[in-house]
Amino acid sequence: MTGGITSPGAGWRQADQGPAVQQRTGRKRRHRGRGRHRGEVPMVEDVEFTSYYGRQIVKTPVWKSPDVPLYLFLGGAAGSSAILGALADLTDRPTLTRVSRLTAGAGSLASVVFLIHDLGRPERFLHMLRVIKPTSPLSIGSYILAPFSAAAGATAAVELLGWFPRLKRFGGAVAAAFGGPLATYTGVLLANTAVPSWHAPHTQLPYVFGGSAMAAGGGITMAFTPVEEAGPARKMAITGAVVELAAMHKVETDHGILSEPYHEGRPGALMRAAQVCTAAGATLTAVAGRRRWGAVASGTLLAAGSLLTRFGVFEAGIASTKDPKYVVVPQKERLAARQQEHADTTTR
Amino acid sequence: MPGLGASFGRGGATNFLEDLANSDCIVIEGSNMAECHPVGFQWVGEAKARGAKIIHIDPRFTRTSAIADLHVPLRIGTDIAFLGGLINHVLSNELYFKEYVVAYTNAAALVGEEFVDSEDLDGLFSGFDAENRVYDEDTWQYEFEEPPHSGSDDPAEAAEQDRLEDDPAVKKSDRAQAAGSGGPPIPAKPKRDETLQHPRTVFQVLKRHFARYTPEMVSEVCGIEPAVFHQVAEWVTSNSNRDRTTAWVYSVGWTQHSVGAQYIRTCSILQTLLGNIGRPGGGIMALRGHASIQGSTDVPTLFNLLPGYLPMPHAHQHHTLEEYVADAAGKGGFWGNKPAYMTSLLKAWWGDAATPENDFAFDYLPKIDGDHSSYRTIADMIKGKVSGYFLVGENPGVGHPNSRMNRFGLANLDWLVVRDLQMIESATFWKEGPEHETGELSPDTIGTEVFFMPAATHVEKEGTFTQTQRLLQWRHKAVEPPNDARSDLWFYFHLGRILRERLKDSTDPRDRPLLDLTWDYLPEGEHDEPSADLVLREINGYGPGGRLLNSYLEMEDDGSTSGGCWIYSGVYADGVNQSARRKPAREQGVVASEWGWAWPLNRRMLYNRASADPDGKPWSERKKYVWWDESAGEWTGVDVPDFEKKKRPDYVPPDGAHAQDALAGTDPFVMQGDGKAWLFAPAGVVDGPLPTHYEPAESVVENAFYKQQANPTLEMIEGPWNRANPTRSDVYPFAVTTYRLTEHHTAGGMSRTLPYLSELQPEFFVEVSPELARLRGLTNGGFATLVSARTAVEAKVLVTERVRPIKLRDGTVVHQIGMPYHWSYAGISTGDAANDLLGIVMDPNTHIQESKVSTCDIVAGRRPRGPELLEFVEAYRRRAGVESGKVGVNGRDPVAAQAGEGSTA
Amino acid sequence: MTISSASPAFTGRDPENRLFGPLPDVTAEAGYEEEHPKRVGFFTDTSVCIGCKACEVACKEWNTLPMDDSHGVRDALGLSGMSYDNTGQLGANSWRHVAFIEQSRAVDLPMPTFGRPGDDRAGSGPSPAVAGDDVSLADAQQSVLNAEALSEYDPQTGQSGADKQIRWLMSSDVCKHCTHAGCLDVCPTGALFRTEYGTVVVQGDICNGCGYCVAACPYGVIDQRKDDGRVFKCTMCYDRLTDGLQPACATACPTQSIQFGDLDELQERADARLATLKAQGVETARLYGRDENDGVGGDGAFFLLLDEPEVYGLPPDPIVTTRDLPAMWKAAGKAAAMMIGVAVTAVLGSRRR
Amino acid sequence: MKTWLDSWPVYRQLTGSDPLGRGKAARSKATEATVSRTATADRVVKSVCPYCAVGCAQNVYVKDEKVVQIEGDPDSPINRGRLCPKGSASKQLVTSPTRVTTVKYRRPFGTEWEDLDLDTAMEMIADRVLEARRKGWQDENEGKRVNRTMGVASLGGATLDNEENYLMKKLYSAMGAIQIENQARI
Repeated sequence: MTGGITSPGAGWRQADQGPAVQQRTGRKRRHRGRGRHRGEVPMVEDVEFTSYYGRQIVKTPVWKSPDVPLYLFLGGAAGSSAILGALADLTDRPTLTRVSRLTAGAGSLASVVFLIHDLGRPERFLHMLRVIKPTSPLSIGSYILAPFSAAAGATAAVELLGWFPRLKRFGGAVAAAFGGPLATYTGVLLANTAVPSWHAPHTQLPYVFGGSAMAAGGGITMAFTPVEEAGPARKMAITGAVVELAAMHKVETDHGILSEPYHEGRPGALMRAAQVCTAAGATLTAVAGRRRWGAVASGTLLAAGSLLTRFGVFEAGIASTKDPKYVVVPQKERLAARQQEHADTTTR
Repeated sequence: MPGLGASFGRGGATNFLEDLANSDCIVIEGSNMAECHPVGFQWVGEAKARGAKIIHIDPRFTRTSAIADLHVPLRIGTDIAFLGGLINHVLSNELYFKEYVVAYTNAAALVGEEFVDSEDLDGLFSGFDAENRVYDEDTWQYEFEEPPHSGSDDPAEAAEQDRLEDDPAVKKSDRAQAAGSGGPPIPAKPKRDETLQHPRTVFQVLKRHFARYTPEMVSEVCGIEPAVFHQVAEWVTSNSNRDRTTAWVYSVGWTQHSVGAQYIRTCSILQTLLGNIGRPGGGIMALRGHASIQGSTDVPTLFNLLPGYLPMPHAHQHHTLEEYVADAAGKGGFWGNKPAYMTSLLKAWWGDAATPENDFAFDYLPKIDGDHSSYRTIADMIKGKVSGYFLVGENPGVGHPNSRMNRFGLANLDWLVVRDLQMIESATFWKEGPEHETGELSPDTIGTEVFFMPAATHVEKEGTFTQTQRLLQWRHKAVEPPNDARSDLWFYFHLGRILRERLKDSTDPRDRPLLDLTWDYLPEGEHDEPSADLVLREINGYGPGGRLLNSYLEMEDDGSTSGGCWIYSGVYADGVNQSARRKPAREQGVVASEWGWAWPLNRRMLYNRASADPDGKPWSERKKYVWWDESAGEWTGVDVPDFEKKKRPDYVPPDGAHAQDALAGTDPFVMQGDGKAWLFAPAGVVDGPLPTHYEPAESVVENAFYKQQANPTLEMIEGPWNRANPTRSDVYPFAVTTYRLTEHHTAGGMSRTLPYLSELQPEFFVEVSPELARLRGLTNGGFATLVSARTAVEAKVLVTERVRPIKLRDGTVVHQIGMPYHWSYAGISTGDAANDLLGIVMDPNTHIQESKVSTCDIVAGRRPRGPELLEFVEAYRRRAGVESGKVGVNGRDPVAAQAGEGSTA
Repeated sequence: MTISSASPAFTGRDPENRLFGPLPDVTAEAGYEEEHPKRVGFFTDTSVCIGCKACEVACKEWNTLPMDDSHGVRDALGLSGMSYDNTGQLGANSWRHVAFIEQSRAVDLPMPTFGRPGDDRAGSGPSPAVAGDDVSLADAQQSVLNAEALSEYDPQTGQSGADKQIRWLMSSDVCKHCTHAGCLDVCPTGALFRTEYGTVVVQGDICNGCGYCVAACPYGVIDQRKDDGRVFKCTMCYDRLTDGLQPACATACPTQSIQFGDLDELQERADARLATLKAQGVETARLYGRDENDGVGGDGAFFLLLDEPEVYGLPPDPIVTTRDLPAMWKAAGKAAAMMIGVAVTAVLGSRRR
Repeated sequence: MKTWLDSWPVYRQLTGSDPLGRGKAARSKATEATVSRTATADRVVKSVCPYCAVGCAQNVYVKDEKVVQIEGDPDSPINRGRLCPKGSASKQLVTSPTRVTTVKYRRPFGTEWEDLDLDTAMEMIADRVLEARRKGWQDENEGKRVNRTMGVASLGGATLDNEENYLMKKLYSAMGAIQIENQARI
């Protein structure tokens, strides 16, 4: 109510009470950036602002949950499985190959289903291939998902039916080629938005998703493969989990106020659960991965951790759209910094 | 409107909207122009961009205030005190435009010796008849130069006429409004003292009358700090002189008061003293609220008027045509031609049946003998005195104050015809509404037969609207109305046709007026639509041989001409529908005279002779408008001169001159008997020759000026459904005002039914200050219940600093509540009806209700439902010592209903 | 020319500012030949806005949009409690949104002093030598500006009484038609496209409702209509433009708060208007979206505001997300390579049985 | 083949001036066929806004005998083509689906509306007017000649034309009805 306005000729205060149910965010906020930008960016001591009746500024994405988090998870798991499958095939690990191919195939088909289901006009899914736009991760993603799911799906089908063994290897290789991009492009998909807490960690999310994909893919294949053949899966799972945890840590700490949604509320709880699952899954893999029950348990934990990470990241972004401070505070800091910079150069 | 009519001779806005751009200062008072006339407001914006000062004087800070340079938050209902303060400031500091005042106003006229001012009678003028609550205007007269003219040479008859003028029945019949075009009649010209020193000059009377309206007094009454008052005074006076002009803009914020006409009078006095009338960027801009309000008084569907502001014949006064036109006989000014106007009207209506032998069928006209205005009629309905009612595009069940009483009226009719576009509340009152909830009305008890007749929209019929600056604009028909929808012209034409067919064999003399009526409008097309064009031609009038008249100056009193509305004569000049002209503005001059047609005679600015000095030269180069061209021997300028084109500025009327010949070359107010603007109104305003501050009928404050609390002549309607809140009652401690929003239109029939407007203001709400919200525990977005002696309504609350409590000098805090009145139960956007809360008290001049101010209580939460609501309101009445408001069946007075009064249907 | 080689999105080399920065001819960049019309836009001068919402209604009438409440819920009604704003936001059903902000401040200074009553400071205006015709009359009246009035001119502010100033800010918001439009960049179907007028429009026959644009708009303009599935936003009345008409909102606006025209001309007009206001002492006035060096390359619809952007619900420093896309693609590529690397290592590092 | 390929925007991207697919290449069939309702209207009719009294001139666009658009007339010196929200909504006023366009009749003590033929309704109203006129007729009141009826009253709104008001006043006066009022009083 008394939150001042930083305009020149101040002294204005908002005269109305605002709607009873909606609280205005006119709070003071101290910037606590501890990231690598510190030192480059002048500290802005107090950022005060008055919002428009506490209304959000950017729109909350209309992407549905669980469709989109599931798509992210399945795409990731399928992508990493496809890579694993192709390599296992080359190194002659038939069971691992088969499990990986089936995982990739099932995952890719399910992810396509979830993606289409999320569309407002599902019957127009093919419009995705109408243009090819490098500026649109979803366009590029479509050109990744389409060949991947075709190849992975066909390979899995052939695997099941036992036809055309040669084609199988080719299909598996094609799927593997698109598997990595499929798993990491989804990080770009989220980051290339105006959603504050997605955009801020835009170089980190691909690693989070890549790591998470390996943890999930490794975990799942490990759980369904005899332990003696599942060595690569375990290794990939553990490495993936470590990458996921490390990258996620940076996401959660590098971005000042924009890291906040990853700690708070429901997304915070999801993230904590994800970390517990992933860390426990990785540890258990190392400790008991060579036992059947251990492989199943740790594989499940890793998959769950990956899934929870996707939900957590998704919801943290959603949350960051709902409070205007996540839009205004960083932008005002940026402006102030630019003005400072300008002042510095002009006084020099 | 009488405020302007009595001051200047015509009831229309003196200037036009576009001319506001030429103002150096614009005061918007009693109007929320940016919200209610947004497109007209562009001209205020234009003036502001050119550097004009914009002042908004209004109890609420509105969208108009936001654009203004200064907002003056005066207490509701105190405009006369504020304007009176300005008048006093102007007079006592010699800031008036001296040459203008001496030459063009009645400042120099002497008032008769018997006149006693309200200053000396504690709020009353001389001549008050306490029993009938009316004034005898005799003592307000001028001291005449010569013995008064009279319609009759016989002194006895003149005395009789005089006596009749003072008959209360005549007074109650709204004579004042007849000053719409042509000032009130005066018998002769007054004596003058051009030095203005004689103590009985209007000027000195005025000075004494307003001496008490000091800045301190203004501060006490209006709640305005003296510094703000001085700021307004400074801006207004420094922008009113030879070189600069100030315009005043008002609307229903002034008219809807028990002293509404006097509000406008006060402004007229001020603007006249400042020399702002008849000059570019000056004047008084009356903003009408609806497409053709101006048209509806020019061609009136009003009980007391005939077209062109000719009065309806009065049973006590006008037995013959001769008696009817008698007051014009000795008269100067254009009213002197009243016989010609009236005879032409009678010829237009009854054609060949109107002959000199039968007094041009004057006796065919029904006569009035009292107040037959809308609210009286509603009261009569409840008493069962009215059988049938036509509602033609009107929704009194929402739009009229005390709409509850209006609904009771409808419930006691035999039959009702509603013509509208949508199913409005006034058509469904018999099955829905608050009284059905409380059990006071039910379909079982309502015998009213209702016909809903679908109407045509503005694009489905042709005809003219007269907008706020007296401009007639012809609308062409775009499409046919759907299904059974028909124009109102179709309805009345065919109703008349059927009635005439039914009666065609009648020998009853009372049917002659119907049978002799000229009623041939050549219906054509698949719906037999009568020709609006022929109606407009009839209004314009014909001369001998069926030639269309070019102007009312061609009208004769011998029956050789006809014309349905003399002031509109000329709309078909040269046989061309002038109102249909649409020459693009960019292809013509600043006045755009070739767009549509304005009455009178396409003059866009009235009294524009006053834009030149007495010698006929412009007051200044910057403000030149109309001037005397000596070489051409005529008046010229950017507009049509509102003056006889060839009358020299130095013309002095010879003795015994009549009509316009009696006006001098320096008399710009050509409709006035003396050609002058009236600072003091010796006639024409029934509640006093000068404006005086009275508190509203329902006020929370004592009148600080006089013992007389409210307008002594205000009109009331008694009945259980119209109980008044006692003045200064603790039970109803807050002042409340009603208004419109940009997003809606009046009673909502044309806006609450439309999605795009409904969503913009979706619910009924009231605006309160944070202080009042704290006092009563109201929350923004929550519900509140407002209670008056009439009923209680609930509304959502907007808490806003734009509404502010007024602190008076004695420490009293007056809380004010703002309440838009658009809502009711039907349509897309709904809510309780604000007008249910209001009672009906009226300005005695106009019979317009005081809906801009009343009192109420406000409490948090929703109102009681069902019969509990009645008990809730009744309990308030008991506490306030108000008579019971309980009603009998269909809203009838419980006692009277017992005695058998009321509808028998 | 291939897409990838032409694409700064992948390479990060963007000398022609196709992703970010000033772009003098955005229309040509979108593939329209030399002969294309000039880029058009809106200049919304909020200092003369009276909050009438004619723009909202005219827009809905022309584009036949559904009724909705202040949260964008279709066919719903309800008082928002936010001053006179019951529209709430821009969205799929509201392409113009008038914001209402009520502010007040105490005035502790005494009222401005003024001259003695009767002082006549007027009459100093130059009189044109020849003043007989209409034009010179208008000129004469226009030429004498009230200098004092101009110095105290403060739009949308009314001194209310002696003690308090109330300011009621009103501003008609609309799609910004950015030079670098996030919605358009991310649209995977080409439903969003840049027109020959330089505006950004959704093609209803193409949109498949993927919703990406909704998340990509830094202003929160575009939104999905739930029951329809597709997204909608201001088209700057593309159809009307093809008939040589102005957009419906600008046509209706009673006070010319919304001005439509060639963007370069509007920018000039806005600069002049700002200079006038600044000269009159309106320190809070600023242009928003006018600067081609801002995060979106300047807006096709820009504003003159009287307070900080966020007070109106606008982002203070929006940046098109695509600016960072090359970095993102790079990261994604590296992360994908990392996955291969990890997998290869894992496979090779595991003993075969 | 060329045409078929050309209808695929990716092909246009690869071959045309819009490689990023953000403009010309992305145009759809519907976009190419865009046409303004104002351009296809059969006629434009000059009218005046029916809401407040400013008197804004309107252009009414008609297509197939339906109103397809109403907007301000830029030629008018008063509104210069501009309209307020109500004026801008006047197409909706005309084309509103909730508009009642057939006669509705409620009989005394009835509980529902009934349908009625327009001609029948006119005849019934004429019957009632004559009866009410007779019932409320006064040759004299308080000894003065008045020749009027108090049985019929009327209240008009201010969107009545001058011509309509004129005919109303003329007919009512001829039938002797005097309680004739208008919104102008309110």
